[in-house]
Amino acid sequence: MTSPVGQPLLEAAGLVKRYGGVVATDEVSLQVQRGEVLGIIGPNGAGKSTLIGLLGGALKADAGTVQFDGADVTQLPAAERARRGIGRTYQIPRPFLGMTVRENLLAARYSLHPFARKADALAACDAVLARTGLADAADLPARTLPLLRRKRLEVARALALDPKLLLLDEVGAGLVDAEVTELITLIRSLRGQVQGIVIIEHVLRVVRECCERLLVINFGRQFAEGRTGDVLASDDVAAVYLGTAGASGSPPQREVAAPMPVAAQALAPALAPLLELKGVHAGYGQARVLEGIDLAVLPGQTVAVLGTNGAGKTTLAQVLSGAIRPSVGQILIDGQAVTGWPPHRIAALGLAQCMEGRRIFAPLSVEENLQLAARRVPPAELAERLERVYTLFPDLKQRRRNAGTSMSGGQQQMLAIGRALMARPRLIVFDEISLGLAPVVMDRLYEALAALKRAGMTMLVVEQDVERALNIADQVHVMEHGRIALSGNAAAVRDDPRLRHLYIGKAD
Amino acid sequence: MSDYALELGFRLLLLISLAEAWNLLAGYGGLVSLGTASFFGVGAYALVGLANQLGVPPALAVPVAGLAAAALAALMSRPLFRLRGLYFTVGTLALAEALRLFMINNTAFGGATGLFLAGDAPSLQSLFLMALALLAVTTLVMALATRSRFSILLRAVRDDEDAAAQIGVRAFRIKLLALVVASWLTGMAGALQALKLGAVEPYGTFGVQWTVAVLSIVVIGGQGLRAGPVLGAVFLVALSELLADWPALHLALNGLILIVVIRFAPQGLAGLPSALAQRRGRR
Amino acid sequence: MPGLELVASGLVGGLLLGGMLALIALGLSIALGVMRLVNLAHGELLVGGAYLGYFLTQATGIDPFAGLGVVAVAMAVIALPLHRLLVAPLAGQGMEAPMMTMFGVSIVLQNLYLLAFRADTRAIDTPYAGRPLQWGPITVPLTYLIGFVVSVVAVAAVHLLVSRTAFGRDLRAASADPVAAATLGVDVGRVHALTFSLGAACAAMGGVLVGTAFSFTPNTGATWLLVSFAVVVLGGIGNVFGTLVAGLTLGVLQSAGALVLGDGYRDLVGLVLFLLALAFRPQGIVAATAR
Amino acid sequence: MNPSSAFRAVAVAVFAALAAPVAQAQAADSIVIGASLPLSGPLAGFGAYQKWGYETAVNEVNRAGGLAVGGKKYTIKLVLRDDKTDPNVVASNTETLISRDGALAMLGSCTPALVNAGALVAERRKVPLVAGCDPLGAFKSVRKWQYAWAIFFEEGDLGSAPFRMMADYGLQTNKKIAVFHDNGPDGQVVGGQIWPAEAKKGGYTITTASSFPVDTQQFGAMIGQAKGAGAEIVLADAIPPQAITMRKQMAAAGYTPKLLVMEKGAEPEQFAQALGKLANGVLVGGYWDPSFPYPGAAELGKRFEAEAKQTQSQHIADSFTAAQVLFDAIAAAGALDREKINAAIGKTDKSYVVGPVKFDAEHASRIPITMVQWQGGKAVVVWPKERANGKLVFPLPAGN
Repeated sequence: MTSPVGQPLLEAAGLVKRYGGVVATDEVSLQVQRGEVLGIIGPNGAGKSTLIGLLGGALKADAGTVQFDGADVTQLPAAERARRGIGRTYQIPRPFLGMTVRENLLAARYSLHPFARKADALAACDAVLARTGLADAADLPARTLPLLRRKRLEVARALALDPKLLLLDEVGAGLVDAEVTELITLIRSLRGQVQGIVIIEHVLRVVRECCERLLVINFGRQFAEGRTGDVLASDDVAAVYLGTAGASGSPPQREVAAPMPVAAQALAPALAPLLELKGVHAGYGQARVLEGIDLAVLPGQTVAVLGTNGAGKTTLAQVLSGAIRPSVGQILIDGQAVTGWPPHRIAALGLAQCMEGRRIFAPLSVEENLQLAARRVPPAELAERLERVYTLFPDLKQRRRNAGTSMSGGQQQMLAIGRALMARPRLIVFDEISLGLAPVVMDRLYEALAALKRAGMTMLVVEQDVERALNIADQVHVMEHGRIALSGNAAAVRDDPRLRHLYIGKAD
Repeated sequence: MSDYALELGFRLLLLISLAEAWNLLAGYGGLVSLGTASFFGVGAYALVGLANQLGVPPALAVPVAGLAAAALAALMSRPLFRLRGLYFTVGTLALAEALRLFMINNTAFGGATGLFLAGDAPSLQSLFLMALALLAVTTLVMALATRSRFSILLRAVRDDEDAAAQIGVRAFRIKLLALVVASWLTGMAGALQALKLGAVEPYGTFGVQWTVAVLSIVVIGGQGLRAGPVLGAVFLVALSELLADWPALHLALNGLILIVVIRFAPQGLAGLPSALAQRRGRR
Repeated sequence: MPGLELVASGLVGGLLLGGMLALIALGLSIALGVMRLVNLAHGELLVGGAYLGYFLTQATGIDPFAGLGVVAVAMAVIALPLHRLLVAPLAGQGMEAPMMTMFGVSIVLQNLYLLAFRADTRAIDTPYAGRPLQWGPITVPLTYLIGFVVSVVAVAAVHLLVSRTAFGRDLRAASADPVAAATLGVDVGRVHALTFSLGAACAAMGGVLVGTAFSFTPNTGATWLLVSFAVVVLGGIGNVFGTLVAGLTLGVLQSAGALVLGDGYRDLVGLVLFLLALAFRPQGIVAATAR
Repeated sequence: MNPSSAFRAVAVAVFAALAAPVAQAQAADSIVIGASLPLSGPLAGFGAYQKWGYETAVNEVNRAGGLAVGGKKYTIKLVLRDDKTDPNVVASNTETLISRDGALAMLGSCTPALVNAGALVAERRKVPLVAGCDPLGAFKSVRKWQYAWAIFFEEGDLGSAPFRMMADYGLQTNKKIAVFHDNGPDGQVVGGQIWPAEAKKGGYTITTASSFPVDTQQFGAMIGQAKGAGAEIVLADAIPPQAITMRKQMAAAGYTPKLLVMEKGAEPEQFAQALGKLANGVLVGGYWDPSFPYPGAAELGKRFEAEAKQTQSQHIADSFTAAQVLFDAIAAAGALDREKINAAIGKTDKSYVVGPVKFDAEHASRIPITMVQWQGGKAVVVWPKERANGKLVFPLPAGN
């Protein structure tokens, strides 16, 4: 596409950011020409989000300069950069929870034009809401929006600034293909009014279909840069980022070293379900999320729960953990009703959780995070369990003394899984463990799950990524709007047209 | 109206205004402050100064004295706003305490003896009317602050300061404005009280009891609810009046009732009707 | 300008006092860090400890410092139902409600003390209450030194408890992310209850120190509460080790201020320094990494 | 129902409830006397003594069939309110007592801050108020009083007493003085102005003078300085908690002056109880003792100790007297007329439990000062000679 001559819209030179000893961003330089869409890719923990922070002004660079629209903005705080036209979204959405969706946008308008006519401001906001597909939610409190819509709100809020430059941080993460397509159309349509866009993305389709140029970051350093096609084609890029299997559909099932220990009786599948839900309704305050869920997990079985964002998968997981009390219905473990029990008592029954968003304890070291989950266990046994987890995830052993949150996203996810195992549970609930991870990392995690399955562990896998879930599950439930829309064994569900209808096309 | 009613009315109006000002900071700005006493005290001292040194008439002296408190707020804003959440709360408490100790030790403002209003204090009648005016101003300010576009910016900062900055909100200025306005109101309340007492001294005007009164009012009345401060103030004044006739138990009962109300009316008195309605709904 | 002897004694005295401040503030700090509870009744718990110590020594005639353990345990036991009845039910209702409840508690306690023991000023009497400790140019009250040792030991013990034991692990996890901790099997309610009574026990021990080194009345609590706040914030909320450092620092700084400006400015100096420290080091002088 | 209407309902109800008493105030043949007292808070100790003093005076009158005013007998109804040691509350209490309970006249609270706060209200409402427990200097400094009256000692007398005593007994010291005083109103006057002035007159040198707020608990620095300067005379003015701590820390610093005066703080018995041996030899200015040759003095002391089961304090005398003065004035006025009563108070000239009472042009009546010394847990009057009931211990015993 034709980019007008003159100096670039954004030019960053030699950006450096250190956290204590760790160098998160190391001598990164980049340019965004007017009318250009630049993609930034790289494995988790490569320092992509840090870079966005440096460009948006949320973080102060230790060295380097940022030129925007012909002016040096290196010293300017976030607010001032925003006023000059840099709009930024957060990877984990941060809407103003106490305000309505429209007010979220109005905040941007009014901060920019305090004395604009109210009618104009409202008009501008509603226009943005319309094109981001939030028009119907304009007057809802942001608190009530599910994750997907919050991500949209992020984009909408940034657009309300009518920025010259838009920084999009993982807006595609966790979307199903249908939604990804929408997103791509949205981003493309933005080119008209935004002079430049920087996209950080794992969903390769977005990158491939939106960006002219790509910048690859690894360990905070510039690894490669060039036209999208060339970069994606290059083998060393594939090596660091995609892994060998990432691009092609389903990951292979490589044999992993140590088979996991499992509470004995789980090995011989009995008929009595280990976990059973009967007509469970639940929600937050007034918002109903689960509308009558029936589901059973037999010992040794692996059950997958699929569904688009906002279908209620995570709420289901929280109900199982006891974090949310069902308003109606029953939860039974070994036929015993545990409805309304506090979380720690449910955990004591051998139901472990690998929570969405990892929930690693920052004040605790990696090892302490693991030890925490093993309740009242004699030292010898504790050491043995630790060893088992370390053999499954050697990365953790190296970093056992580090703070849990100091590791990369993938490693933190490993820690979360390991932590669930430490309880020597009879059933583990895996909630969205692949969310926002690079394909290579996902592969490793799912290999670990596969190993567990072979060892006879009972698992309930709540997943976004259909392929991976179908590959591992015996029994599959697909949720839609708080109900189970479709159930059956993996094979049956895979071929079921209704699934196709839910997820158009395959994950890339 | 009997003098007694006027006396009670004055106290009510004063406390309501204080609670509203606090609510502006905490409810809409997310700035939970324990520093009410410091701005109240500065207002009180400023009034005495204005009246004694410059002979400013009360009606004018009160708003001007309020400005002194506002100035203090502006002065302290830099260090205070570096603090977030709990740290801000404790910081404001420390500020109030530091000011009190300063006023006690510094003889320039009469030390612990304090200062006395030269002229006679105005009649209870006119004091009441002034308090009424103060409440009117407060209500007006609150209406502006809660319905205007300013409130949108303020709430944005409250909900997520960083995210607000990312969309161009100059958080510092917004918070500053809120703090200054709230302090102005608080300062005027202090000035009125000084006018009524005809005397100011550190323990009485900079004492933590004012901060505590405001907090109790808001918690008892119900936070973030329009009618909250009013109900809370009425409750508190009524309580202290009705219990005052058993001086021995007075405070202990006061504390006990405080505990009970907080325990069984979590949304405060103003939230009680809806809370009950909900409970009925559940059955 | 005061002479060397005076300065030395002043600063050493301040250091020793600082140690006691650390213990006095510790309870407030952990309650704040772990359960986000602004315990406005902290001062009254402290005074309660002082009364316990007072009557214990009166009744048994044993040395107050020997009785510390008894007082601590007693207060810990008293605190448990207090938490169960008043604090626990308010979980998840924001900061103000529990804070005001504890304020209510402080009023009630103050007046109960008043009704039970009258407004009299009391001090826990020990044969060595007035004995000076000579060491070269330095003269400090013996009680200061004992108090200092006791405090440092107590704070160190709590530090180990938090950083080395399983309970400490649960405690830190619960303070970082209660929901996740519960899901992993931590009984958060129990952790909070124990934290609260641990804090109360520390306050009570501090009270005995205050009662021995100084004096107390039913209303003494407020003064110590405010000092404690300064220490807590300087040390970083919920940071045990930091609390100790902050206590020592504040103690020395206060004495320094007192030497230059006079005792009247002791507390003022402390608070002003504290405000400055806040302004430039919002997370406390000791980085939160030490937690 | 919507919040605002809910509020109105509550408000109306409350005002109804509160307004009720106004009606029945000032019932037929009883006189309402109001008093705001520090029954809780830092000064609760004083409040308790005053409460007893006021109530005893009232009971005496009522037991005698009431107060005869203009040939008619009235029973006296004393309405007390707790002011939490907060001047703001004193003011509103006074306002309420006058307007709601229809108090004919008021009795004062304790300490300048509280008494003055109430007096200013009484002044505005033109209601006579008689107070003890407010040092006259501080009382006079507020304004030219019209309706407020004070019966207490003069800071000047208190301040000069130690010097006069030293002169009378010719005590041998190096004439070096250290002054510690709190910066409360009376502390400022006594420690900040009078002592320095008196020292100058008597040819003493003040080596160190330090002031502190009433909530400090550490005096290391000032004690160190005094010791360093070798002052043999220590004059301190502090409230009991501080005086006790200060005495401990002096001993702990190995500092034993020859003469130690601790105004305010050393006065109540708790001082001696808390300090044990350390209290011995500590001097404090006093203005009353049951042993004094005034009508009813001995009885009052005994009565208190019998009823309150604790040792008497001189505060029972001035509060008791304040009440009696007021009642006599009401009787003398011959009508329940505040102006007349106020005038009658001004004419008071009679000897009461606390000594002769006669108000000067500034509405103040002086009580002479004596020096009291703690000896083996007993407060002994050691000066002036003609009043002394024991011998002065000099120099100050080491204590440990």
